[in-house]
Amino acid sequence: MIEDVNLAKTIIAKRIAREFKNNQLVNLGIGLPTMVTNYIPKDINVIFQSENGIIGMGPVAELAKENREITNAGGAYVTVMPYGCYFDSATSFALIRGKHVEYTVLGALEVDQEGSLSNWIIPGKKVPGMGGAMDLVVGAKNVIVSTLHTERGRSKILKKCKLPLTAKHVVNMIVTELAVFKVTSGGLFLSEYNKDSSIEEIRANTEADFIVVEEDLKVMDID
Amino acid sequence: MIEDVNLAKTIIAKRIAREFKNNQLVNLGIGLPTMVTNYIPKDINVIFQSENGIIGMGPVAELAKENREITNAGGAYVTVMPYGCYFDSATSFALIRGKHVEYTVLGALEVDQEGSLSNWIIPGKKVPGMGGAMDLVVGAKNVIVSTLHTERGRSKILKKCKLPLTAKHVVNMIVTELAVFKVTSGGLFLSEYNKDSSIEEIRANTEADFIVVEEDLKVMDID
Amino acid sequence: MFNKIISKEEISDLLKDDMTIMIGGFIACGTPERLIDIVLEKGVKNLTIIANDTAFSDRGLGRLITLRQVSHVIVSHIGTNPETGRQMFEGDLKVDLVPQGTLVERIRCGGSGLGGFLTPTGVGTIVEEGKQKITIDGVDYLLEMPIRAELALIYGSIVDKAGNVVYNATTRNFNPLMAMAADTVIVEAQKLVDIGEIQPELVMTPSPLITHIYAPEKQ
Amino acid sequence: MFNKIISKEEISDLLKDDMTIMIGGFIACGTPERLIDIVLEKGVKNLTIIANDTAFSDRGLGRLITLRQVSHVIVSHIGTNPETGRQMFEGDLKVDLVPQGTLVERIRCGGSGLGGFLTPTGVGTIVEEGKQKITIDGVDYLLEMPIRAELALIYGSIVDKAGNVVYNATTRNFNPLMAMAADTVIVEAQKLVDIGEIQPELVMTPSPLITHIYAPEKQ
Repeated sequence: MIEDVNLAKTIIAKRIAREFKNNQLVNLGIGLPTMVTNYIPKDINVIFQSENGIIGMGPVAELAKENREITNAGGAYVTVMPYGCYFDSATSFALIRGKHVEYTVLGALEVDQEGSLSNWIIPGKKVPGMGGAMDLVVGAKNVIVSTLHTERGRSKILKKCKLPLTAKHVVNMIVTELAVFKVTSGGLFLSEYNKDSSIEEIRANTEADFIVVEEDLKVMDID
Repeated sequence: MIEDVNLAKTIIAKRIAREFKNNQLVNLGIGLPTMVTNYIPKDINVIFQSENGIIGMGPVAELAKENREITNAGGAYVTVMPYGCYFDSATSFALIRGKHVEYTVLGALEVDQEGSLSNWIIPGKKVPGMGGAMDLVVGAKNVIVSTLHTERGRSKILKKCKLPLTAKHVVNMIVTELAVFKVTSGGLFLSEYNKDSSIEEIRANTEADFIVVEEDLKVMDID
Repeated sequence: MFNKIISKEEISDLLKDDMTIMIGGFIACGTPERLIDIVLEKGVKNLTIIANDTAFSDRGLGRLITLRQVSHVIVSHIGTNPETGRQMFEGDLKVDLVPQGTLVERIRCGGSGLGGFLTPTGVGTIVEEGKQKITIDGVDYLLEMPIRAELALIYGSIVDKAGNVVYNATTRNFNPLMAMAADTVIVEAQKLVDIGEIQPELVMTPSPLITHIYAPEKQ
Repeated sequence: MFNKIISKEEISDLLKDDMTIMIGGFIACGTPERLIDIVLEKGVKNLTIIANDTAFSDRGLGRLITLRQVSHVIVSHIGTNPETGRQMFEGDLKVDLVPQGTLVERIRCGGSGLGGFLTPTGVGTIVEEGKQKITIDGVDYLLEMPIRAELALIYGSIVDKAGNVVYNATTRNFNPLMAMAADTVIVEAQKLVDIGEIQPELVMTPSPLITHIYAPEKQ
C-alpha cells in the first residue's frame, strides 16, 4: 500500500490526466479531481466546464487579482481562457445532461462493481447535498471515479453501495492509487495496476469482485 | 353594414389600440392585427414582442435602410426600439407560454361563442400551418381576436367552430367593425357596438348566441 | 416612460412573513446582497427560500438562515453553510435537496408555462420517492414539476432603466431563470445605465420580466 | 489548437441521401444559405428537414424543396412557400406541422438529455392525436418528445476560430437550439474572427457544440 496520502492522490491525478484527448470538454469535481489539471500533458488542450456557467475555465485566480464575478462551482475565484464563455445554469445542465460533456471526474464515498456511486449524503451525519453530481454522472459521456483505494483500511470499491446512491450503473472507470478498473455490463475489470503494487495486494484491498484478463492488463501510466 | 373593407379594418385596429396600458407587452399577428400599431394613443408606450426573437419591436424599416439581420415574424425587415432586445426561439416561447405576454391579437377563420378559435388550416385547401399561434393563444394573458364581422355574407362568429381548432376556450375578446364581444364562462357578451350600427344589425349578422346587458353596453371608442 | 426604480422602504413594504422567495446566486456569486440586507432589516419570518445553495453563514442568503428567518429551503447544496445542517438536524429548518439541473429546470418550467419535464437524473435514488416514473423506449425518467415563487430577488451586473439585465461572467447562474418564475421580480443593479447603453444582443433578461429595480448606489 | 475550419468539398463528403438535417433560420433570416448551396450542388435526395418553416421557393431551405431533394419536413409553418403545399397535396412531400413553441422546445429537449415535456399547447386540437395526455391539478397537458438530427446546418453572424458563435439580432431564432441537438453541427460564419475577439458574455453557442466552421469568405 501507498501510505503517503498526498503521493496517492498525485498518482490518481496523473493517471486521470492521461485519459483526455485534445479539445475534449471535461468537468472536474471539487477536491482530488481538481488536482488533475496540474498533470495534463502539454500537447493536449482540455476544455474545462464548470457547472455554475463556464466553458474554458482556467487556473485559480492569483491573490489580489480575483474578479468577484468569476467563480467556479466550489465558489473559488478562477480565471477563464481566451476561448471561454459563460452561460446560465439551465444551459449548463442542458449541456451536462445532453451528453455534451466528454468526461466528469468525481470523488466517491462508495462505488460498486455495478458502476453505482454514493457521494452526496451520510444520513444523520453529513448532508452536503448532491449539487450537480446526480446530473453530471447521468449526463456525461464518461464517468470517472477518483478515489483512494481504501479509507481507514476499508475498501472503497464495494460489491454494492450501502449509502444512498448518487446514481445507478453510471460509472465507466475507477482510478485509485493502486489500480484502474473498467465497469462493463459483463462486470468489473482490472485494466491497469500500479507497478509498485500487485494483483494480490489489489485483491486483498478490494471488496468488489473483479475480473483480470492477463493479456489486457497494463501497468498504470503515471511517470 | 360597413361595406368598405379598409374602413372596417381601420375601425377594428383603432378599437384594439385603445385596449393597452402603459408598458404592456403585446404580440400582434400578421395582417389586420399589425394595423393596430398605427393607432396606439401617444401617451401610451406599448412594448411589442415578435415571436422570432424581439422585445421592443419598432416600425417596419424604411426602404434602403433595412438590416437583413432584423426581421419580424412575418419575415419583413423591421426596426427595434432603444429599450429593445433579442433572444432565441426557445426563450421566446418560454415568454409566450409563461404568461409574460399581456395581449396577443390574432385574425380568425372562425371564432365561436365558447372562445374557441380556428385560424391555421382549411383541410384540403389551405394549409399554412399554425406557426406560433397555438402557443400564443394558450400562453398570452389576454387573447383578442380581430376579424371582419362577416365574410361573403356569413358570420365569422359561430356557435361552434367547424374548422380544426387553434385552441379551445382561450379567446377573451372579439373585435369586429360592428361590435366588441367578451367571452366569459357565462357565455358571449356584447359589450360595445359601433354607433353607426345597431344591436338588431349585429344580431342579424352573428350566428353565435350572445347576451346583452343593457346597462353595461357601451358605444365603441374609435374616434 | 419606464418607472421601475424602487426605494429601500418600498421594497421593505413588499416583504411579508411566510413568503416564498427565490434568491439568485451560486455560493454567493451573483447574489443580491443589498436586497438580502433589506429582508434582514425587515425581519420577516417563516420564509421559504428557493436557491441553488445556502451560501455561507455570514454571506449571501445564509445570513437569513443564521438569523432564523427561514423555515424551509429548496436547494441543491448546503455543504458550504454548516448552520443550515445544524438547524436541519435540530428540526428547525426543513431542507429539500434537489439535483441542481433538476432544480434550475423546474424553475425554467415554472416560468415557461410548461407542466413538467422528464429527466433521467435521480432515477434509482431517493430523489425518485413520491414521483411519477415514465418509461420511454426502455429508458426510465422522473416526471419533475414546475416551481414558482411570489418574489424573486436577483442580481444584475448592468441594468438599464427599462429593466434589461446583463449578468457578468458567472453571476448569471440562476438569476435569468428566476426572473421568469416569480410574480414580482426585483433586480439589484450593480451598475444602473441609461436606455440604449446595453447592446441588445447582450441582454440576458428582457425588461418586461423586471418589476422593480433597486440601485443601492443611487440611494 | 482548434482546427474546425472545413472546406466545401469536406462538407459535401458529409452529406448523404436519406439524412435528417436541422436547418436554422426563421423565414430565411439567420439561414445558412451557402451551406444550403452545398446541399443543392451535391444533390442528395430523400432528406428529412427539421426547421421552423420552409422559407421561399427560391430562398432559404425552400430551394431544396423546389429541387425535390426533400421527402419529409417537420416545421411550424409552410405558408410562405407555395411549392411546399403543392408537393404536399400531390403526395410527394410529407409535412408534419408542429406548433412553433413545441417544435423549438422539442429540439431543446433533444439536445438537453430530457425525455420529454408537458405543454398546454395543442390540447383540444388535432395536434393531440397519438399523444399521451397528462392531467395535473386539473389542467391537461400533452407529453411532447425530444427530437434530434444527424446534422445541423446553422448560421452565425460572428464566429471565432474555436467555434464560439454570436447571432446578431433576429438571426438567433432556432440556431442555438439546433446546435445542441445534432450529432454533427456545421456553422456558416458570416464573419470569422480570432479567438479572444468575442466578449465571453456575448457567446450564444459555446465552442464545444460546433463540429465544423464553414467560412465562405475564406474560400
